[in-house]
Amino acid sequence: MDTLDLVWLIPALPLAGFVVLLVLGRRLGEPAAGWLATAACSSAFLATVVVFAALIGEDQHHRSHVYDLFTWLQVGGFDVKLGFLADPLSITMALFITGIGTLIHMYSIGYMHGDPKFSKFFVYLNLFVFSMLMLVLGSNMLVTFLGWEGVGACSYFLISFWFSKDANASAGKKAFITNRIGDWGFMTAMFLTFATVGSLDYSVVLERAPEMAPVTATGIALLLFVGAVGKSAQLPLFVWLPDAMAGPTPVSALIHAATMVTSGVYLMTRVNPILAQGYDWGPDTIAWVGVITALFAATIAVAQTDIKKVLAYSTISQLGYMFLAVGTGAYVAAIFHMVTHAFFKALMFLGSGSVIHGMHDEQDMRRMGGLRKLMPITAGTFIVGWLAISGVPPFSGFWSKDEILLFAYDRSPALWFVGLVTALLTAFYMSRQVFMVFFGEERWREAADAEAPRDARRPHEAPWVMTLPLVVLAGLAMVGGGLNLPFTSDLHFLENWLEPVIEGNERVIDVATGTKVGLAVIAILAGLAGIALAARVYLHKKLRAIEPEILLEGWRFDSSIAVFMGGPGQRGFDGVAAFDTTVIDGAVNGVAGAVSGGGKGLRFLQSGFVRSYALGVAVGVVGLLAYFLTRSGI
Amino acid sequence: MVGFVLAAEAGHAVASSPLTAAIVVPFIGAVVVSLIPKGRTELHRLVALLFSVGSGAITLWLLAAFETGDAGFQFEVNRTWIADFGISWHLGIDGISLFLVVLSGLLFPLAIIAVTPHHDPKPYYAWLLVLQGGCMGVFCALDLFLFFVMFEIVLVPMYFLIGGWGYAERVYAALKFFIFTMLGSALMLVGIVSLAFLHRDGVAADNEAEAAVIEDVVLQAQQEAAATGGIDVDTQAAIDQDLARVDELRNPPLDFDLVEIAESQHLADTSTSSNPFDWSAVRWIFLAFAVAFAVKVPLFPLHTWLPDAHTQAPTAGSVILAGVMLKLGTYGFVRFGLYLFPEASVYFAPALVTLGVIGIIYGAVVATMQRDLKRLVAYSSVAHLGFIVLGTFALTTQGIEGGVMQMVNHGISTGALFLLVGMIYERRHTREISALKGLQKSAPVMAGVFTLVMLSSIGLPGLNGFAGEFLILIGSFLTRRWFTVVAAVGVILAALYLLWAYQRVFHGEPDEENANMPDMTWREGLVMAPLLGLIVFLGVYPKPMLDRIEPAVARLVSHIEEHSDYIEPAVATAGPGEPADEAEAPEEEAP
Amino acid sequence: MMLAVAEVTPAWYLILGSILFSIGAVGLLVRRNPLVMFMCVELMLNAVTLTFVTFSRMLNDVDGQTVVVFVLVVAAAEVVVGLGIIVALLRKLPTATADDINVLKG
Amino acid sequence: MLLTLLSQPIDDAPVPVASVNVAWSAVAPILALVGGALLLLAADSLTARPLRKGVYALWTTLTAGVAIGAAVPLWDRVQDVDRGPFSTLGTAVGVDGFSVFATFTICAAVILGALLLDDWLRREGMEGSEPYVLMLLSASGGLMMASANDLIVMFLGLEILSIAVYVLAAMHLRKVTSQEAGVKYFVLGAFSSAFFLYGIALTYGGTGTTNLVEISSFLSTTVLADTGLVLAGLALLLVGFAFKVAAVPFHFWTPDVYQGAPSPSVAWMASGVKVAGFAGLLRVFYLAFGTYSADWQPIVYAVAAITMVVGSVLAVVQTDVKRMLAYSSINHAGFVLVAVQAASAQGVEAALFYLAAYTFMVAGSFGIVTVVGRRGDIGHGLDDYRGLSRDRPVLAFAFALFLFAQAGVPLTSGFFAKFYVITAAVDAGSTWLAVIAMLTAVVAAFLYLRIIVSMFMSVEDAGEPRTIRVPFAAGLALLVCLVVTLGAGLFPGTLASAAKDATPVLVLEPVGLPPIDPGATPVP
Repeated sequence: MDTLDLVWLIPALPLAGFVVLLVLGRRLGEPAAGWLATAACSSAFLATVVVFAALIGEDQHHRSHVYDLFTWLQVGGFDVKLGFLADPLSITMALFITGIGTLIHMYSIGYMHGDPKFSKFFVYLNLFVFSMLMLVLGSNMLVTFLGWEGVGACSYFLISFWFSKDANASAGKKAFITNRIGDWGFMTAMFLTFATVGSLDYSVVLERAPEMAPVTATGIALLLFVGAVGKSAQLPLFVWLPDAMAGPTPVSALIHAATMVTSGVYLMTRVNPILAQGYDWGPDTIAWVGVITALFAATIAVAQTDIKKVLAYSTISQLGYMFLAVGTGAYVAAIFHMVTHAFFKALMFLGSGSVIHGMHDEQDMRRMGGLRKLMPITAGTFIVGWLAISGVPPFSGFWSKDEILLFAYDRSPALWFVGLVTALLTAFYMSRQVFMVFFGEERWREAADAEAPRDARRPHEAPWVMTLPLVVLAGLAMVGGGLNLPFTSDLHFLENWLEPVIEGNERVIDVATGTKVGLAVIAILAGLAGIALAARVYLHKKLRAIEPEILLEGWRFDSSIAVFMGGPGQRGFDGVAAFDTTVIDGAVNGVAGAVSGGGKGLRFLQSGFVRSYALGVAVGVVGLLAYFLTRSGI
Repeated sequence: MVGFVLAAEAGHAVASSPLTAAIVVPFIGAVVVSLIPKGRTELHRLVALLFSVGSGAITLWLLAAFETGDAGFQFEVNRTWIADFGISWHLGIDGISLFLVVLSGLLFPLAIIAVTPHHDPKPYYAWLLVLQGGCMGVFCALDLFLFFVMFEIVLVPMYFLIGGWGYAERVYAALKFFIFTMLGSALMLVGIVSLAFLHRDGVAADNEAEAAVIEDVVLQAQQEAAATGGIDVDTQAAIDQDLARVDELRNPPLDFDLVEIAESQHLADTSTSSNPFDWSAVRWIFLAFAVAFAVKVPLFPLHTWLPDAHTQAPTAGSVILAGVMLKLGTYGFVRFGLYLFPEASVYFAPALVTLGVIGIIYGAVVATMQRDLKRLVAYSSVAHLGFIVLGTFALTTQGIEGGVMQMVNHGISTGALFLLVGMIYERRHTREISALKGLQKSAPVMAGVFTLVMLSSIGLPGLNGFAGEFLILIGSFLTRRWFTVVAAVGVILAALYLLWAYQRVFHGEPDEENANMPDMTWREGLVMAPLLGLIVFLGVYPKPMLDRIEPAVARLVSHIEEHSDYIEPAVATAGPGEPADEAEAPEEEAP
Repeated sequence: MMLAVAEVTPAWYLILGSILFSIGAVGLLVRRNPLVMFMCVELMLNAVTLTFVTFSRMLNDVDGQTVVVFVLVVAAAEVVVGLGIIVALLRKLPTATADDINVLKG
Repeated sequence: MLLTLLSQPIDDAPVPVASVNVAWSAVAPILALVGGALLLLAADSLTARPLRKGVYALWTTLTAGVAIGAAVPLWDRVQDVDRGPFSTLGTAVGVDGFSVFATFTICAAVILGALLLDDWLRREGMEGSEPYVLMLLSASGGLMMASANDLIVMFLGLEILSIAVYVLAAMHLRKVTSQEAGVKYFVLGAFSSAFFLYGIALTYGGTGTTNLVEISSFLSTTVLADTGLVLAGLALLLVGFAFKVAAVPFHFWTPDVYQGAPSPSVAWMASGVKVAGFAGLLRVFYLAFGTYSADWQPIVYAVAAITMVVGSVLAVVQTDVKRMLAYSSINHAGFVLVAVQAASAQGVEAALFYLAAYTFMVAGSFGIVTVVGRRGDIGHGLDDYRGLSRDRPVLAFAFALFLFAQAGVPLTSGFFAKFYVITAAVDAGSTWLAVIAMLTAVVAAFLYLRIIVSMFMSVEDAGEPRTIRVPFAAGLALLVCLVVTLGAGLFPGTLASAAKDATPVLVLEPVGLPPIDPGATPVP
């Protein structure tokens, strides 16, 4: 029995947790249910570690192991197993999903304290982890799709977790449907793949990718990208993510920052051979969509006032970076950034969560400020995250972002420049957030005093179950860059590790070391510039803040879609419905009416006058005679 | 006297075959129920359940005893019914019909347990049992005449169920349902008869050679006789015998046996003219059949009876209507379309696929706009069955098999949906979506169940709905690329209308009469349990089901290939194959 | 001369018969009085008997003439029953014409 | 044509007189009916007080039973390979499967009609022998038509049948509508039979005979230079039959008469009379003029189509149940005509099956109407059936079954009848007529469903429950109809093969027969 076969255990454990909680959840109650879920997730983490170890044990080029559980769908030539693929990429994903997952589970125990649906929350959470693991560990596109839709459903449940508020319910629905649009691409991609290579197993598909016609390859790649755009909230399908903040903050951290939204990046990395086989404009499209999304979201983040909305847009923007990386063939960089981003973004979401928690569910940054004294741990860890995302060395964010910009530059300076501007903006709006929340005068006081006695409303630090994860994540965010240091090739741990998955398709860049350093420096300067600017505006109030409405409303992108759907869209639908009742149903009833109408029309012949009846007979006689006599030729 | 004959016949038939039993038992049950004196409600219910479950148990036994690898018909029974017309009580099931039979065997008892009629339980249960027998009969019949009888007889009980126990607009709905469907099948009867004659002539043509030979022999014999002068008795006898043989060769008897006609295929298309409407008789006959089935399915634009019938029917009626009776159409398309008319099916496939795809989008769009929860579910059926038609006439193994599977899935999930809507109606006495709000708070369990069923209907992977839908799509993509791409949009729309409805009904803050709506009772839970179990099981592990369906479907596809110019696109196994390109060829033939 | 032309062939009888028949038929259509209408029917029957006789003469076949007897009997029977019915009605509506009896219609 | 006649001189030739020999057994059923009728009449008029209740009906039933009993050996004989069909009374009467089958059906109709009459007459206070006598006599006329081998016999049968039925229609003396029905039926009937008679005359002129046997042999042997006379005769013969079977445009009397006439009489009209009419039609057209089928088939095709359409479409807009059923009977007549126009043995079989099945359906339907109707033979409106399922569920169910049978719903005799007809039509190549037929069947179904709706689905807006008494005799009749309708629906094989054996045949040379006893030596 190969230890790698244990891979099936990784998703199985959260699933077991899900089932148990579904049945016993209510009885277990708080906090037992939470701890059980956490246990399930952490055990999955351990299982992953075991597999990871086993995988390292393998020789570099045999680090890919498929374990089929059973045949799922098998019809004629179409054969899909419910199988798992353990290779560097999937295990990397599994590691940080289960790892961060565990932390967030733990955090949630504190955060969801006192919620009537406490246990239900963990039911969903475990189900999500399971689905997410299916997504990354699936040995074929269909199992990935199973997870893909599963996480979608879970995010739907969790976003509309507090369903009695209509806004939350709508947000959940919006997320699911928008994702579905992407899934259409994913499904179509699968059809095309099957029609082309006759299988959906990654082993076969990626094997045969080089034999595909470029047009087909591009088609598949872009269709998959449509799916990724939906899941990873890129232009134009990003609209659901900001609303998704309606869910409990741990959910935002786990699903809408660390894991689910990155699955698009994972997918594109997974199928990198297909991208490579396609025309060049395929990846370029991806890169440009990514970088434009990054810039676009960053600009919006600048004006947000909701502490979570800022992070949401920043997530979108960072995801844009990852797609920029994918598009420029920097797969390692993409994964690298994904991981580091998972660290610091999860960290900041949880931090914001603890702030909201401490502020008694206040999310408006304008009512915060100076919180660092009241919640030091939160503040401290949050600041680490801030520096990381702002690309300040040596924090993790710097390394990954720098590598992406490097590849972008090599592909085209234009890409690089947009990315750079985005970096500057990122630093700016994150600093803005930090200053508004943790520094400056304590704007929360007047609000608090107005409402309630001092102590009751006084912001307070979160319990240890919440702070511990913060600390751990802060640590990771700090050193995460160590995964892949650019200095010498043997420090490229991640790159070497991922080698077998992306070999040959990773872009080889020839940029002089000098240039590299130069670019790095420029990036750092941009980051610092952003911070400095923010400091002048929000800390020292030297400059007036520029926060135009249109940015606050996200370029009115979302609202205009809503307007369209509510207006022409709905009218169109109504039109069809009306067509059904009037035209089609009308036609049916019309026929019926015609028949009875004909009947009424004929009634006058039945006049009741015997002589007219006789006339009828006579007419009949004449008719028959006429017919027969014509037959006889007279 | 006839009564005795009937009883004797029934007894013998039941004893002779499980299929006959599965069909006849409910009918007997109906008689028994109607003999129980009025007023003994519980007894009626019990007896009805007994017989319904009895028949259901038989179907389960069939499932167990079914020979998995066997592509042919099993449990066959073939007894002459009306000798002069070559009509026989010919039953048999293969992988295609097996699960539909089982589905009927499952849904009817559930419907009886789940719902108690508000008045006149006696006729209610009697009609329900008649309906069960009829549905079983349709899926088992292998004789065209018998099939038509069953196909038609189910209208009566359903008509009474809708008209007698339905809601406000029930009479209109019942009339519309009956007339609409009868209109559809009226032409099919003519089609069936013409088909029988076509087949007879074909057989005669086949026999002609043999007849001619015998005739020559006779002629020679007579000449010799003439030469020798005088015919001795036994030569004469021999000659007479031969002549008789010639006669029966030239005028073979009528025959309505499905397998006979379908396998011998004396229906070759002879139309060569360029005029698109100058079709051979076979194509016209196929159209006659197709109309009947299209009405039942229902296929756009023949669907308008469905929303009314579904909405006005009592819960059990809707469940059966959606769960079983709509399948009469799709099943008919597979068994009496593809199998009986391979050539015509291939010829008309583009048209039917188009209608199917229109139905998918159209049904979804209209469903989105409904204000009545039941009506919404009804229109969703239009969309779902569009998928089945698409898969069926994609003519690929995956497509057809997915279609067959989806028939069962739709039966389960839509049946469950109607049950749930019925439960809500029982509590709130309204189906108006606008009148419902925040039910998830007052009835969390029901909400959970509804969610699962909804997700299965949306086609979430891991639930039964997805398995069938995906097979259909991936199968139809091989031959009908662009149709499939459009059809896949239906998947988005499904999420749209169902989630929206769910939000409006279950989410939000409930107002007072919604706030204290009681949650599911144990009995209701018990009814839902098997359905939920199947939803998950078939989604995760459909293999046992697919294994049983596969041989029959494979055989069907090769049957089509054998009798038409259609060739199933080979699934690519190596290299940059673009199979879909040549597979699209049939699409050009569109009339 | 003219007389020679005027030799009476069976056809004359046939034509006469058809004319009488037509008169009867038209009469039934145009007259309102039930009794008169009924008499028209009788006229038609008698026209037919004439035709029969003529044919039997032409064909040298006695059957045609035997028919006449039957027809007469039938006509008599019809008279009895018909008068009975009509009278019964007239007793209810004394001044009724055929056009007054149209309760049943549509 | 006239010219040829003009040139024909008149000469006196000796007229051959055929020696008539009679096989009494052949006409036994007719004699039985007539005798029974006369005896009943005599008994009733000789006894001072009216006979005890039920005796009339019983007697009538017995008489019809005797007629059937007399017909059974005939059936055996004509089915016997060695002996087979024959004709007697100088080939004036033909006995073949066809005539015997018709005899059975008509006598059955008599029994049903009698059973329905019994209580109805008492309810209307008209107890007496006359209706029964009339029914028996008209039945005897029907039998004559069914077995006539001579147009004159056919005419006599037609008249005997009709005249009696006129009276049956006008029988309800207190009801002016009944009178009206009688007058209309009588005037129009007499009118059309005059045409019929003229048709006979022309045929006689054209073929030189009124004997069907000789007509067919004449037509098949001689090629007429000028078919005008024959075809004109054919046309007028068709008029006579079309009137009796209520084919458009000779149908106008039907709705009025059916609505006005006493319900039991209507039951008889719709069943027995129709059967007789079609029997005559088939005999004349299929046997005598079979060789001219190319000439009459198209017009029958057209008439059938129009009849079905008019019948169904006009039925939909009615509100009086009797009137609805009247129009539906027109639609059914159309269906039988579809079988007739097939001009094939299968067509005849189909027609016979349809007629047999229809007899029981329609007798049953009007039986229900009789029972549900109130004193004074009123209360036949659609609304009067509201809530019948609540007041008399079994009655309502029975009516529903008869109606579904007429609609052609499977597992009832009506379905197989339609199927049989469709088969015949398609085999004869008139597929489109079959399609029309089925479509009109659907339209007609709407009307049956309307009745069912008011019986089953408008209980709440029905008035307070009313008690409907189902008298024993009527109940018995309904039961019989129910059993036959269902039985022939579930197992149509028996009736179908009987119809198959009942194809009419012509036997040219008359035979005198020894009284039939089983095991008698075949006649050379």
